[in-house]
Amino acid sequence: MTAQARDATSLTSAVPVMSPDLIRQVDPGDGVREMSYQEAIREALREEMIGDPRVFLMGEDIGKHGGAFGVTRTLFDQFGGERVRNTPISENTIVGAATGAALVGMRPVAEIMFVDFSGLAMDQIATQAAKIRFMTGGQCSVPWVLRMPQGGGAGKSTAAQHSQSLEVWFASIPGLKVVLPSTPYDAKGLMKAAIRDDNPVVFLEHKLLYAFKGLVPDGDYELPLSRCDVKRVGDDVTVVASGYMVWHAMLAARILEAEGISVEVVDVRTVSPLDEETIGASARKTGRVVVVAEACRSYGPANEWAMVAIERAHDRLRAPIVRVAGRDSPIPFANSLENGVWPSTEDVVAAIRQVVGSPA
Amino acid sequence: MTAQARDATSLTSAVPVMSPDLIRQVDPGDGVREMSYQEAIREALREEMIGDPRVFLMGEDIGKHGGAFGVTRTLFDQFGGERVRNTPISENTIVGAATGAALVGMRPVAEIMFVDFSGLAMDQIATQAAKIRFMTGGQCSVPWVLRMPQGGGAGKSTAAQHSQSLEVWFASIPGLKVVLPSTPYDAKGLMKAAIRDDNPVVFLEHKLLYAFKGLVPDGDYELPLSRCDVKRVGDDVTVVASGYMVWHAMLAARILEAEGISVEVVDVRTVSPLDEETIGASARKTGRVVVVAEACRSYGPANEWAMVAIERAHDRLRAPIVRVAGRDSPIPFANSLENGVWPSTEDVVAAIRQVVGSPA
Amino acid sequence: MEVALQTLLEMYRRMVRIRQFELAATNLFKRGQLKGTVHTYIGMEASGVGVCMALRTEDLIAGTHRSHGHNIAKGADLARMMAELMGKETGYCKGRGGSMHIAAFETGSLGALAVVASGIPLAVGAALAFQMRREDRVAVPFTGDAGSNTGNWHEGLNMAAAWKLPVVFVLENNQYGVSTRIDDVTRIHDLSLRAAGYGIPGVRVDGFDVLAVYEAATTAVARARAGDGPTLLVTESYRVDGHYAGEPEVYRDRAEVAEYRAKDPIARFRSRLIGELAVDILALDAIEAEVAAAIEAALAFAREGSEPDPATALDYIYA
Amino acid sequence: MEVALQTLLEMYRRMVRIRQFELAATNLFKRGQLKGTVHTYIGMEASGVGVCMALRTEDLIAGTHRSHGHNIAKGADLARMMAELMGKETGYCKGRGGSMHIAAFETGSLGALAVVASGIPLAVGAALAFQMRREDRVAVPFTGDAGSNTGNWHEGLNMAAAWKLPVVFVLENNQYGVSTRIDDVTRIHDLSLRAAGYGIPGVRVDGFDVLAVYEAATTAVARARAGDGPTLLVTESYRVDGHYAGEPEVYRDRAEVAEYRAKDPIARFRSRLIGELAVDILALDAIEAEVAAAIEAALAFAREGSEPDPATALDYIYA
Ligand SMILES: Cc1ncc(C[n+]2csc(CCOP(=O)(O)OP(=O)(O)O)c2C)c(N)n1
Ligand SMILES: Cc1ncc(C[n+]2csc(CCOP(=O)(O)OP(=O)(O)O)c2C)c(N)n1
Ligand SMILES: [Mg+2]
Ligand SMILES: [Mg+2]
Repeated sequence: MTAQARDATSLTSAVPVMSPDLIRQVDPGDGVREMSYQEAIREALREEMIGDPRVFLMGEDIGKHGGAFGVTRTLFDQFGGERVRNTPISENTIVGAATGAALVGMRPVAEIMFVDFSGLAMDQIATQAAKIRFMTGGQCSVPWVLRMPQGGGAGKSTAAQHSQSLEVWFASIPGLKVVLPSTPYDAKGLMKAAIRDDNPVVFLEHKLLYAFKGLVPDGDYELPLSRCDVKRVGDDVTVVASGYMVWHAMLAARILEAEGISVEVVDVRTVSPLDEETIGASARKTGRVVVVAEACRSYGPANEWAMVAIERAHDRLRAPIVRVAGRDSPIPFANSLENGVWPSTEDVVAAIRQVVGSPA
Repeated sequence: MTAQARDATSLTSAVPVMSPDLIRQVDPGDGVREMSYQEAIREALREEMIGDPRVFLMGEDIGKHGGAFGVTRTLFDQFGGERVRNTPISENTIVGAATGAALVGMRPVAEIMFVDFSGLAMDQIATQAAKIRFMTGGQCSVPWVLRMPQGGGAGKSTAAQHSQSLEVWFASIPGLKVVLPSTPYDAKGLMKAAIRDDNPVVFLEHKLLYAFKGLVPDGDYELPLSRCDVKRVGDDVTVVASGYMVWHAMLAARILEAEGISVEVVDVRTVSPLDEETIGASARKTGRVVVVAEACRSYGPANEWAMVAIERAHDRLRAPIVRVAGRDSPIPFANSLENGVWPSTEDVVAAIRQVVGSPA
Repeated sequence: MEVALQTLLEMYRRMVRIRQFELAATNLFKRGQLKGTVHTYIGMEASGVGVCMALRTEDLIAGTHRSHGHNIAKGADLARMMAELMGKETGYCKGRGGSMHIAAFETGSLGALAVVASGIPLAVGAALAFQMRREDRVAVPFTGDAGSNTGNWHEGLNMAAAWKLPVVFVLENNQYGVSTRIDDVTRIHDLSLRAAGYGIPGVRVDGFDVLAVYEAATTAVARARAGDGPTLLVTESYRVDGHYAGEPEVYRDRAEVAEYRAKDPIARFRSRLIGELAVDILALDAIEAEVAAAIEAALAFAREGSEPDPATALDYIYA
Repeated sequence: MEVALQTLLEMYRRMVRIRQFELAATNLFKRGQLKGTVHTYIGMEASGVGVCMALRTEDLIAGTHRSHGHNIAKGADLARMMAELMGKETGYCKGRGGSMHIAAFETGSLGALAVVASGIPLAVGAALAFQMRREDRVAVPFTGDAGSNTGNWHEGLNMAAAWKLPVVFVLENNQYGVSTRIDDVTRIHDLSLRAAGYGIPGVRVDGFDVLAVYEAATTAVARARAGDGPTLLVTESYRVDGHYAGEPEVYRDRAEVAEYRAKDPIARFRSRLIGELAVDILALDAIEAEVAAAIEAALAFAREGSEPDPATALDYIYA
């Protein structure tokens, strides 16, 4: 099941009808506020900067301007230009300088404005930062976070060089941790963990999620890197997804609930190193697996989740695994083409129906 | 089945006992010579340069020096420094300049000295060259070839920044073609096709194969890009592999022949776009699949081959697919560690035994 | 420098075409009739037009995220440009590219790439092809001030200089990269000084003065054609609009913007044409009317076109 | 510049240590006792030693593929260096790195990275940390002539200059990048001219003269410590060995090599020490003997060590 296969005129992928109560991770109450994914990231940055003088931010236009998506807005006013540092347009050097600062004990949070520009920085990300600790026999470590917005959709028409999902570039390189949160709660807790982690953490933020709201506790909490999160418990089929795709999965699950299909949703919120155990356990329980990723289908990240399910649950699988993924295409500008490029909720619904063997 | 799982002290991966007659693609005779993989590439470059004035080579030290592996040796003497052009150390610009020249009608063959340095050039490879044709609605095309040696093994100890297998970075980007030949015959025919192709073709050459010999016809022949090649016909199990791993697969097949296990070997010599049909057909025929890649296991290229086998042959699969892949680690320098980092023939043998259900 | 009347009028025409196009695009964008993003060239018209008027059709430019102006300066058709902004099949890029990737190959383009400075290597490679084929052509990549801090920029200037390629590197210093003043991310104020590091001439001109730009570009282009290698040409101007249409501009004073808006290169050229060069005011008014009509026609053409058929989604990925 | 006798002798010692280490390594490599590859620093000792003697232990260097010399100049232990070259657990990098990634953090290293110029951003980042923490420390990345054509190099100099970071960029012009003469890939001959593009001082010194390098480095380091920002320091030398041990050198005349070999920075320094500076010849002979013994001890130590235990294969991938 691929994006190609479905009616490209469907508008579902362009209309995020997801509401925050699809995913409820904390109960409302004292010390819990509703905030957006973007606010949650900002809050994590702010709290970590207050708590640890080693933490600082660097990236293009993250100062007064607040970054291309406003994530760092207000931080410049609070912390000043030394700790919220506008850089020249020098992606490889932004990352490399973060590495250098990290090697001498700082905890930089660097930003590349769009993940699409990481092609300029892959050397410092994958060939230097990921490997220095290993190559030097553990003489050093590289505790940085690299924030990069990725993904597309909703008719935004940011076209081929501002819309990609590239987690497979990073996840295929040992030595990096790769995070892709799907909710405000996860974003805050994972950002805190990422900053405190002693490894280089690639922190991917989905652009369409920035405005999504959810409940987030005040103050300090950390979520473990390298664990998947079961966002919904179910019995009949496991959907493994990450980032924005988790919302398609949750919505699909709700839709199919009415038909009596019980869907478990495993959120790969830490893409790498992968928590194989949680995926394996869920696959063993349900015996049916759908994997969903926004990235292009061929050689995409969802393949890994499928392989893990096979390796850990093959004797329990009752149906072949089905993948849902982006079209193998550069991202087009025109809405008529953009609409079909990414998976939609219907794609996920159809894939689930396929594995449970019920007709559409 | 992963490299980790086996006895890391095994030396098989370091000892290429493969002999040319393991793969026989042409019969000896007039107009057929034995030559190395490296010579075959050079012959293709030479013939294409003779036949087409638009073809030229650019890269670091490819002139008199002949490149890091001697592939272009003698070409400088024959064609001069204008068409065999030493560049500054400027990887992104080497690729981008090749794109610019290609856009105005040349057919550049650019070289990056080791695929590990492609991290510096991913922007021009994946974000520019791969997408320009699409982004401009077909106003142009980018007929270049980008040669990059990759891979490691045989106790060469080139360590973490000169040994990687990175095909997944390229294969996950639509718009690129990705080739990884396993034999001299394939290398020559695929190089000719790559140069004549109107798309950007990433041509990966396995360093350990440069010295491997095989029979190659004189003069002109082209092999299709985007087809897998069935290197060995068999009935019981399909091994899908590419590059150096094809030799492990062939050797494994020969070893298991004695036990009456008939192995089909599908060589993914064009990694992308993937010839799903051949993989699917072989999987349907044998009902058992092992996928083998040298790259790191997690989020590695072999996953795609496995997914295609599932999508195209799930109703015929009689055993879960098993993957064999490199260890999730930067490449270590010391032989004692390097030995275990890549798959060996024994790993492939063990994986085949696993899928056919026979005890080791 | 003696410039023919016809050339002067054509310069004026192209500048006005850019201005009117950008105003129309901004207007559409603000009314929600354009998707994506719009980076206008308003206030910088003299730079692109001065450079492109010094070029022939067969010379090539490489664009950026801010290339409506470059394309129009090089002679692109307004209707197909506008259709592209609207994502129509009738646009230059058949709706696949949009504002940030708009490029008219028929009028001499190597593409418009939105990754800052990534067009530099393309121009270097095209120039290499020209040199190898002994063609009398020049390649001209545009970048901004901020773009000159990228690795691509350095590698490209070095390679072109080493090989004496026919390139004119146009660095449009509009003083900002998004919100960041060039002076905050580069220690030198005169960016043309960088040419010394490559052994090529560095020239700095008033980017509000189309004739000054034209003259400097003509010299640089002649040098390139003569086989003497590249030039770095810095045009000093200002970005009077936000980085993109609707950008909040929290990083600068309105007074600063107003000061530079007053330097309007079109108004300035117009008074010079009328005052110093004795051009008939009616001729200029006629140009403005003609352009206004062309914009109307472009809008109509663009609206009329349809978006690409989803059945063609896989076209143009491979050749 | 007045230099204390003790300092002079330490310079001499470090240069001899580098030379002897490289000769021993080459010898091992040619006899097949080393895996991987060996890029020697022979003939360039004055550059690394002149620079590192101007540094304190807490100042940091960033290395390259050719960093045996840089490490020894900064004070690294010969035995752990040699053990690393042999891939032993007792090596600085526990056998994981080998010759191209050898780095002794305890003596002030940021790592040795084999991708040309990739150490530049590391040094810039470390210097940024020093500046933010108001630490009196300097970061010194080494690169070659060819390395100065990379995008990293430009981005790093620009960023450090813009922020006035305490960095001394040492560009070791040994005239070749592998087989390629710098003059064939760069139009300027005096690479220090590039400093003008960043608004920082560019200094060019004889890289065969350890005292000249030391003096220039001392000035640059003082400038950095004073908060006045980076300097580009070009040391002019030559690579007398092949690019790596055993490299065929088809691209240059033996006569050219012989001419430069005659400039041997150690022999030159020795005669100057004896002639001009009245150093006792016996003191120098003693140093040589001491180093020879240290090399023997290093070889023994390295041979004695064992390769990493395969059971530890997954160590150090994550912290
Ligand atoms: C490599 C890269 N980094 C960041 C961006 C995001 N971005 C788009 S335009 C821009 C500023 C460019 O400034 P300048 O080069 O001066 O051109 P101007 O916009 O002023 O015309 C930035 C940072 C990008 N497109 N590419
Ligand atoms: C980015 C990159 N490109 C190519 C190489 C291969 N390579 C290793 S050393 C070298 C030449 C470096 O020359 P230079 O910077 O002058 O240093 P030198 O070897 O002369 O000390 C090259 C091309 C590399 N390691 N990294
Ligand atoms: Mg600007
Ligand atoms: Mg050199």
